Amino acid sequence: MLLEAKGIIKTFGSFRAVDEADLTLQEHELIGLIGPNGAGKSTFFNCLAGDALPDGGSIRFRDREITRMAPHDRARLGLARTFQVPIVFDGMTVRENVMVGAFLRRPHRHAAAAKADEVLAFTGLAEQADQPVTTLGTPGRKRLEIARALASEPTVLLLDEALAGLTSAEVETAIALVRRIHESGITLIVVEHIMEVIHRLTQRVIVFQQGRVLAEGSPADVTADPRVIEAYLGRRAGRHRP
Amino acid sequence: MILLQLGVDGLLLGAVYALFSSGLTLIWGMMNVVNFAHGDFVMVAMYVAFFAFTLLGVGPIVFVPLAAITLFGLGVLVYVALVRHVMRGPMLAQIISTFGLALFLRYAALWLFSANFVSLPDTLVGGVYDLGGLRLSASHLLAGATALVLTLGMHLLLTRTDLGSRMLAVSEDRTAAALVGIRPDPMQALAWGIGAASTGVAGALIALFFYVSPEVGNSFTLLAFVTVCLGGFGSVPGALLAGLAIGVIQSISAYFLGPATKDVAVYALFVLLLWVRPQGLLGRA
Amino acid sequence: MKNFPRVLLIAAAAALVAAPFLTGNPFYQRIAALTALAAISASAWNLIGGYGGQVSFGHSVYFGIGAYASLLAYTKLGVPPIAGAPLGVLASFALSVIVGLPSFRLRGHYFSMATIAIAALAEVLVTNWGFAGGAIGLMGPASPRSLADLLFRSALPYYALFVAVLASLLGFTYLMQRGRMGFYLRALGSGERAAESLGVPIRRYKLYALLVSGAFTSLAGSLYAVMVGFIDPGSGFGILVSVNMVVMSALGGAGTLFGPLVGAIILVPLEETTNALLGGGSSGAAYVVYGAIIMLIARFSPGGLAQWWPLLSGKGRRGAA
Amino acid sequence: MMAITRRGVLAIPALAALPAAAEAAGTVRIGYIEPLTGNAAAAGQSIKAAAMLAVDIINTPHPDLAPMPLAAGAGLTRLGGAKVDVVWADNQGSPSVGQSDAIRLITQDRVVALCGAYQSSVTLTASAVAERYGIPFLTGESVAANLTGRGYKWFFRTTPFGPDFAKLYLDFLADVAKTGMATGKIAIVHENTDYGTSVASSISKVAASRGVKIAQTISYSANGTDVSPQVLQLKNSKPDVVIFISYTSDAILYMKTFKTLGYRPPIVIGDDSGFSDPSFAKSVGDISQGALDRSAFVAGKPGSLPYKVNALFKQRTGRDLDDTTARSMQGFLVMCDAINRAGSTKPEAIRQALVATDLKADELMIGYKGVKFDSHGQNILAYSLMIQLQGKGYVPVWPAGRATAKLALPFKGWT
Repeated sequence: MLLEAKGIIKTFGSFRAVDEADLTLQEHELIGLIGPNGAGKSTFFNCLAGDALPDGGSIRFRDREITRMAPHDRARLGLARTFQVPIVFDGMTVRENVMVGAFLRRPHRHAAAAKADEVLAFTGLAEQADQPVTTLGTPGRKRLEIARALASEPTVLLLDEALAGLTSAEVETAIALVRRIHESGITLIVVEHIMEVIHRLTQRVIVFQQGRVLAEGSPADVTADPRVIEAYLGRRAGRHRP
Repeated sequence: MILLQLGVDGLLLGAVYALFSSGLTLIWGMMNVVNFAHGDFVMVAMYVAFFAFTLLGVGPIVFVPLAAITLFGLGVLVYVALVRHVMRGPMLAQIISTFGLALFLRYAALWLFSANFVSLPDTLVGGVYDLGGLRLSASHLLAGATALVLTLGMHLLLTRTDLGSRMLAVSEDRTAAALVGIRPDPMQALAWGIGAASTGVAGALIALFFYVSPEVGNSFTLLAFVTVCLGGFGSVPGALLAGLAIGVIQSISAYFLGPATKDVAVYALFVLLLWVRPQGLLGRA
Repeated sequence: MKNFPRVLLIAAAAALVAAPFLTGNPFYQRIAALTALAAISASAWNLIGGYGGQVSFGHSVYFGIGAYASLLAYTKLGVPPIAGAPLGVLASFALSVIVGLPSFRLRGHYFSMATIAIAALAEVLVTNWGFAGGAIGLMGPASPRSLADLLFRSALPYYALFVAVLASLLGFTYLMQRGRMGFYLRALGSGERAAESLGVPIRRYKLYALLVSGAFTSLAGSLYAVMVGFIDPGSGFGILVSVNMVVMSALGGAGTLFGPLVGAIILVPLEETTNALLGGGSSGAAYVVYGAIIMLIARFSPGGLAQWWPLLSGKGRRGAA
Repeated sequence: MMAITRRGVLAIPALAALPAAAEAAGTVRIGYIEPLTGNAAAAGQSIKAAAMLAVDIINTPHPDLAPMPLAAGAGLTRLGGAKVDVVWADNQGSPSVGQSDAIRLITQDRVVALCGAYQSSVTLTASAVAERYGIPFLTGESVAANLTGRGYKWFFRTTPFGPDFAKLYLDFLADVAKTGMATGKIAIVHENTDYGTSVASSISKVAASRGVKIAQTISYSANGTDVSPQVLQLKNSKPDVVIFISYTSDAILYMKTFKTLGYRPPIVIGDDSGFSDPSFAKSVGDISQGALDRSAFVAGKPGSLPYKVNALFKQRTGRDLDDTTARSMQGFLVMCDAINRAGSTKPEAIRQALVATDLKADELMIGYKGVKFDSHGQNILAYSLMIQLQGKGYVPVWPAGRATAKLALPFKGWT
């Protein structure tokens, strides 16, 4: 078992955003986390990454208790993430952004720069390496976040809606990139709400609804599950009614 | 008797703190920007009152609204010309922009009006009421009452009116508000205008019993920070309660522990509060 | 030929450093010394305020600590004022840990507000602290007892001393900027959450930066007290002391190697000469101009002059590898 | 920086030629350092106006001011009628800027002597520069006790300072006590910067040496927003005498709060500064009737020297001379007189002339008993009198010999 979360609870005031959710992740898996907006998947994701501290439950990573560990310590252990809205370091070039990630395991400047160039080539950003990061558009920024996370040489990579807001052509390249990352031996958790992407990408899917795990299984099984259909369609239908 | 007098003095003083802090907390709550020039806005309003009286010979009935209008204009101008452009910029630019404004206003006033202390004649609103030994000055009472009315009015504006809910919508999510047809820029300019206008009212009323000088805003800026922090950033009723509390704390500690300790007490309280509860004492997490 | 501008720059810099020795005019020599001194504190501020993005308006506290340390050492222990400088540096370390560390929880505006309040608090406390001369302040030696008192009629010895300190600070900054610490500081300055997710221990790096920044600011305070021979709460802890550091850094370019130095080279002589030329016909005009400069920078060029002249950042060639 | 440096290089030959040129033109340059900007700018500007008047008095004939040295003739008579020229420097209230000013005035403008610098802290650092360069420095206005007693050779002070004021107040109160009024319980209320702190401690020291106990000392910050707790403290302890050492803003605030809280101490003494500021009488004069103040300057009777000088000042500025301005102006006049007596612009000659100064009361535009320096450079004949706010302005009320109005006690405040 690489990563295991048990009975995670996170409340905001009287509202339980995550209500006793569980997750297990094996080495070399690529799993999806889906659910309608407000289902608690992002909050759950933040609990895994360390940006939010759960009010109950426990998280173990590579046989270590990390429930209350700071994000930077999780990163050192090999848990990297990206953000739904990319946070790039203004005032730095693309390469320098990636070097920040690379410095985690390579304290020396030249080694970090070499690692950054390697990752930039891998993610297809080599041409923009010397540009100020402010020149990148949204797809570029999302890609840069992935590159930065990869430069920290993680075991597990958590992608938060890395494909949201992209055109269909951009989605294709992004899917290809995620696949290549997986093939290079990195375990991935992908949060998405586009069912189709999850379908094509993942081996296993966990469906969230109202802070709980509603269903779990292969993409085909899950999409056939009537409860999942209701959760998605029912909500969508409800939204159209005034 | 002394305690009662101290308490009442503290409350009246605190009402004044609340009065000039409510504008700051409004601007803050609306757009998460601190106006480091806040005390200097108060100073500008005080000069408006002073010159309206000395040059035009008008009393508070005229110069209080006049100060409000002037400061409304100043607030909108500052938003349109400065804050709008730096709001989404680097943090350094956001912070130093209003700080630069503070220096600019303060020393421009020094340049134009000289460092001389001036004050409105004591007789303008000069009565003193004696309630069985408890003495209250009319000008303080006027400022205190206005503080109550103004904070209540601002609170109602934000919570009970359409305009208020539009402003709040912009503050919560600019893009979403724009999607439902609220143009964010005019709303935020309006928030600056209203915040500054209430500061204008405060300044003009304070001028009734306080001296006016270019450096006078300095003490107000820090006090407004403390008040806003204690009351919860962005909360108008919170600012009122906090202002009253600080007034009483200052008044009583100055009497029993000596005047030097009163600033120490308030600043130290502020720093500790920030450390322990950065969202403010009455603010939500 | 590619290196031509660089060679030119180095030559110009050397000329600049040497110029005060050549003029023979005591007033210009003093301006040079004051410029170097201002550049030390602005460059020190730049470590945490520029690179680290933590906009402190409370660095006057460090400056005051250094200045008081040297004159307290003189008045209480009878040693030359400069001997108090190490004590000031030690005190600055303590301050960074005790006051700085808890303040690092605060972000953006909140941090700046806390620093303003801390500086105001320090000023009030020192004003009421009889041991340190209270509001009256402390005096240095009236006339030199030995060379160690560092009392000179000419400003040149001070200038040389200040330039040496400045050079070591800029040397440190240069190395830091190229290495992991520089990257981490710039990263946490522009996106704390992202930096943290990449394994940057935020509070620890902020503390590192503050320790160095505070120590050098304290040293600048000590040097000031040695040269001026007097300190009082206003000139040690006053808000304008901090303002000068912020303005110079922001003008030249916060978070760049030479930005604060360039800011100091522009502003100090400007202020001194306008003061000399106008002889005070300009009530407060200097700070009106300061305020306007700050607003213009914030509005049009948040990167300061360095935004227009990348060489200032000290990187020379583009790219980092 | 480059441009300035280049200018500096070019400036050397020009500067070297300067003193000769200056003497040829027949002018003597004196540096004057004052706070022309910043918090104390009002005082600095007023001093500047007075000093410019003094320059006019010296440089052009004023026979009607006859007993005053240098008034009757034109220029410095012993220097071949050379004109006096003042080079102004703004200290911005900062000790460091004051130091820069002194260096610039001495090395750049080649002044032969320095005057100033209002704030005691600035006078301290600026005079240290003068000492290092061997240029005479005279302050007519800074009163901190630590200025004299540094063992300086080149520093002189014409104004009375802390201990003098303390003696004045205690002598005055002892005199009042003879009329049967209680004066035993004294409270000192002082602002907490160098001015308030040093004067308060002088009063306490002198009082202790005479066996008078100070019942209460309240120290406060002048930029505070509210003084009613302090007034309540006073109201509660009921002192016979309250001595204020305050700046303008806080003095105004105290008087307003007295009225609000209905408190009238029997005797109110303000130590110059805030109480002497023209804006004090203008804004709270009508609620501070009977407040006492010290002053070395009183315009006095028509025809007297102070009266005439005051008239000239009023003609120029529309204001009466206040105490601080007059003291500074007198200091400057003493310096000019010494340069004239020296008959030379050599620093050492001027210093010796200063040491030998012996001016009589009738040669002064101010109420000192004369000007004569002790070994520390302090004027031992400096003197002040007590004045009282009666009606629109202050009138001298003590000592009897110099009073023009009757002392009216207790403090009336408002009606």
